[in-house]
Amino acid sequence: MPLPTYLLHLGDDALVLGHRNSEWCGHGPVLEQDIALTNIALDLIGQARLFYQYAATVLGDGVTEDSLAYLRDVYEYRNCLLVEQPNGDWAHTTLRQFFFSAYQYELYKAMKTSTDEQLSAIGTRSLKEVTYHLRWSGEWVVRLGDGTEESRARLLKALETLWMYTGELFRPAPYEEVLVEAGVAVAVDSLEGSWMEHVRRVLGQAGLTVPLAPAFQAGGKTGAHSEHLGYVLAEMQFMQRAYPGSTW
Amino acid sequence: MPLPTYLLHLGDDALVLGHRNSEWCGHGPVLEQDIALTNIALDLIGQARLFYQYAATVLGDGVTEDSLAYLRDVYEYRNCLLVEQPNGDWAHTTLRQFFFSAYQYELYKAMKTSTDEQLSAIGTRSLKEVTYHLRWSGEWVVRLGDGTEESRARLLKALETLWMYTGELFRPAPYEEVLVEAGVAVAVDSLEGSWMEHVRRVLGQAGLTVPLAPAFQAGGKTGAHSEHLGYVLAEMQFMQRAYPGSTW
Amino acid sequence: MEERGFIFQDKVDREIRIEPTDWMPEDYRKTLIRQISQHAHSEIVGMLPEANWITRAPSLRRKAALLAKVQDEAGHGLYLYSAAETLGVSRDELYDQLHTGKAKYSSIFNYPTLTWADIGAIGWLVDGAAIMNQVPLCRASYGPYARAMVRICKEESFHQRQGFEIMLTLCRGTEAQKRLAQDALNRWWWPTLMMFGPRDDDSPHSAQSMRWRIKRFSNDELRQKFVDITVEQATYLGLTVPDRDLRFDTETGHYRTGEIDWSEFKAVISGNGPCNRQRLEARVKAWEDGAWVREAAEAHAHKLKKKVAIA
Amino acid sequence: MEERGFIFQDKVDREIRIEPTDWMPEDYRKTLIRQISQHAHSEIVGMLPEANWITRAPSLRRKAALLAKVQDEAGHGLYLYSAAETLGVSRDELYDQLHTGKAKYSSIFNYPTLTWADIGAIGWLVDGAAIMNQVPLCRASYGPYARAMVRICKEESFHQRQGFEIMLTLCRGTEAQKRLAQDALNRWWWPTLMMFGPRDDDSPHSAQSMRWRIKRFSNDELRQKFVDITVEQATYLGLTVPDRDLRFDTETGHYRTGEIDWSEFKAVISGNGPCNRQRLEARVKAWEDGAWVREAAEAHAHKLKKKVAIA
Repeated sequence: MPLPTYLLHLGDDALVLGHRNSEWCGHGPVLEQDIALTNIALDLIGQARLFYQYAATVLGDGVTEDSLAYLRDVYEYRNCLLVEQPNGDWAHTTLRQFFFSAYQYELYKAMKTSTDEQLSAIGTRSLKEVTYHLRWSGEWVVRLGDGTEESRARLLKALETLWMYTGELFRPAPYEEVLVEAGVAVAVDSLEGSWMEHVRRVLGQAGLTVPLAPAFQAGGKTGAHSEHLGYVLAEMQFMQRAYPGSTW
Repeated sequence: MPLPTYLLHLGDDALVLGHRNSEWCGHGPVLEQDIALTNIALDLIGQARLFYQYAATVLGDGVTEDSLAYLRDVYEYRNCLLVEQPNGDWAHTTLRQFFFSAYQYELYKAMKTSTDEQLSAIGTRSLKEVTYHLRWSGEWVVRLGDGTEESRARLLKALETLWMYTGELFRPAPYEEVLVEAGVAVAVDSLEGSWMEHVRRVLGQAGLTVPLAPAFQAGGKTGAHSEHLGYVLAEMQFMQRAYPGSTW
Repeated sequence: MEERGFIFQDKVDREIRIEPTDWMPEDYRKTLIRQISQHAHSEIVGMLPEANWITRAPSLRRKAALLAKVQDEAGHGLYLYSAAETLGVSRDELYDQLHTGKAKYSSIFNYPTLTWADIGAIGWLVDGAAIMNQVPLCRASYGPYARAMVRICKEESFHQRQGFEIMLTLCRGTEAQKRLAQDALNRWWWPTLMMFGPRDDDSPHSAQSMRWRIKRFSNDELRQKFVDITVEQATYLGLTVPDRDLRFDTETGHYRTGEIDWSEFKAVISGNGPCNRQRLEARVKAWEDGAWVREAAEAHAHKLKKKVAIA
Repeated sequence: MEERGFIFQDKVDREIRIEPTDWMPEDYRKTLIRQISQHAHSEIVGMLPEANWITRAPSLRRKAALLAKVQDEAGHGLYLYSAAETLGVSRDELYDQLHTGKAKYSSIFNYPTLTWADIGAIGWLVDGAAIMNQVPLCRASYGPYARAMVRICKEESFHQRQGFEIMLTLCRGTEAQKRLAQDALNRWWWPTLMMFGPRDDDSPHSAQSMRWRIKRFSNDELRQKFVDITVEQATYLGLTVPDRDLRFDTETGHYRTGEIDWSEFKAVISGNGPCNRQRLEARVKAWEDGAWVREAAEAHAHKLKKKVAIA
């Protein structure tokens, strides 16, 4: 069933990045930024819930947002590899957020015109949040690129590490291709141009250029993840796995 | 039931330290030492299995070594706090091993004379392994204390961090006290003198002195753990929790 | 006492707020800085035990609520640091006092969160005790402090209800969930009672703070109030308060608890609690790891300013 | 060819072992160093994907077996580095080549282990393929290499049986376990076939290595042998080999596979596999983090020696 799989893909992307960001909570470099990143984590988890709730109604049969989040193993997760990468330092975290928010910005803008009303509504609602995420993370990219020698070196390292994961964002998975024809899913390959333009502009302001290296990593969207996701899930799912069938 | 609880305590100590040591596997500073520490991890996990298997026969009712290891939550674990502390650097890991092996050495020596034949047999068998662990870890303590300025500083930091967890080793829990009277359990308070003598000698060879600070941390033996153990269990128990009732 | 001293105390007595530009006694200022900054530090350090369960919250709804709660605490920290700053001390100075161990924070946060039920217990008990302590501070004589407390108390009571609801859900749940709830109460009960501070006959600073209206009830009064409410809530939940000597005194209409283990209180206060070292290290690490980020932000802001000046 | 060259080749042809002190052609030495060190590095890097599941092994018995297995691989690394050292290269030089990316290791270890079934699949498929490659090396012309391979092959075939048994347990288990097993086969099948190297018509070094008896079968021969055995094992397990073109050729008695995606092979070899960066970083980090440990050990040994000399 392509629709629920697509919804899981969208929800998993948001949940896993929300999880990664939430790992910073209480450990940020500045109190105000701790709050800002927690806010983004909250928005992303909120978006994940919308997609899971929708998927649950489609799937029926007692499926809930929580059974979807907590009772699937790693090979059943459909998030892209970018969002599951470890946080690294502040440069890694903000650059990852920038790459992903720039993608989500285009995604949700296009989703607003989906023939699926619920997706269209989620797109409209989430676009507002993502507009803020994109501004916030873009500002950090510029700040770190333009700041000190150290911050620039760290940002460069983050760029070198993360760039290879950006290509997957624009490679449609089979379940997307089917739904694109039906006007339901966003054709992610059509977003790459605007994304690249935005990225080029912000990296430019940060004094960096878009890497020439191929952005070749892929697989997460069809369940072939990096080794990091398993640890994320072991931690995230512990309670639901250890106390099955409970109400929380 | 004091006997199974005591057996769980002994097994949990060995399993959790074995787990911590196994985290080093593939990441050691020298290939030969990677192998040596993996060996110690293997021995400890082997000891844990002996205690759990014995506990399983006492408890009956379908309990197995694996249900004991994988299906208890953090407040049901009875290991001391020392063994669940994070690995830190090589100085932390080897000093923690030294403190614990020096304790296990005395423990198993005394256990050989337990009126419980199975405990006596486990004590005899495990003492040989621990004799090697104690020598290996003691040699590392001396090597790091006597080595370079950096290694000495790191060892001192480890000593300052870990010392406070050593007192718990010698505080009997209620389930131990009952069994000591019956001649089954080892009276751990009676081991402290020999332990301290050994520790003083080796720290002396390393050019360090026994700290004056109180070794006040306690609670693990009665289920009040540090925040670290929950993460250990979430990771360790994932498969058994996610795929309940399976044969592996 | 000189005249401005009389005027100051007269204002305090008539419940007129003291504002940053008003004259105030040096000791009043110092006491306030100490109290407000301790409170601010408590909010920041207090994020850690709860943040420990964000990634493991048992449902998405609870996860979002917990994230929002910890975020609120960061916000409380901000309000309070700002209030302290109006007294002429910078946030960096206050951080420095925290990181070097000179400043204290509530010792309750030196206890670990072991299970999800601890998140319920913290909301129910710790936030409950905090509210007891804090509601009177909404009328504190120092304006910025009192106003910060009004906002904080509103959010805290929301957190407290949320915590109680987590406990209620556990207690209405499976046997295993009830065990988690009881285990959490067992571990948090006594440390929470200690949150109200030493017994009145062992609490030297109180009289002056009462005169300055930055304290309005004694430690024992507040503790008693907390016990009276909380014991009944525990009964409602079906949990057993871990105190064999606990009994209802029909004469006074109050619950009498057994003796608090003050040696534990002193040990934790003086650095030997279960997590003192861990908490401080976490804060120091966040601060030190963030140094290059703050420097970069400053350098960038400086460059921007120069560009604007040139243009 | 000069005389000692003839003598050398004659020995090789007569299956007499070449030993470290014997004369040997410089190219033979270089080829051996490259081949043995690549193999040693593969053992060491190969520890990482499997070590990734030690802390999550689903039973204590499996956990102990996996720990022992990864430890064996470290041991294989040691044998092989020692064999390489007899050719006049130090372990530190070889490490340096690995850490700087100059030396290669088997590209199979650039794939991630996602589930427990991958541990079974690695044992069954990867160790199975390794044995196909390695058994002939037990008769390699260079003595120390051949002797190391004898020990290694014995342990590898134990590992291979263990891996197959993990798969068998999964396939005889629940539906969810079977799904794990099939998913693992889907991901590991093609990369394992690539372990035998390029097709014969695209494998330039082979002829010389055959003449030197450090290679005895062509890549395609070994690959075919592996496919023939493994397809039948997959059938026994009840798993489907992820190759729609796979068919049994009744004329030749061999299984014919579909076309291998050599572009993936080249990408992984040249650094763009799923885990190349991660694997190398893990090794470099272990080495760099261990620098102070090795220095301390050396300093202590040096002091001890001085003490002994004085006494």
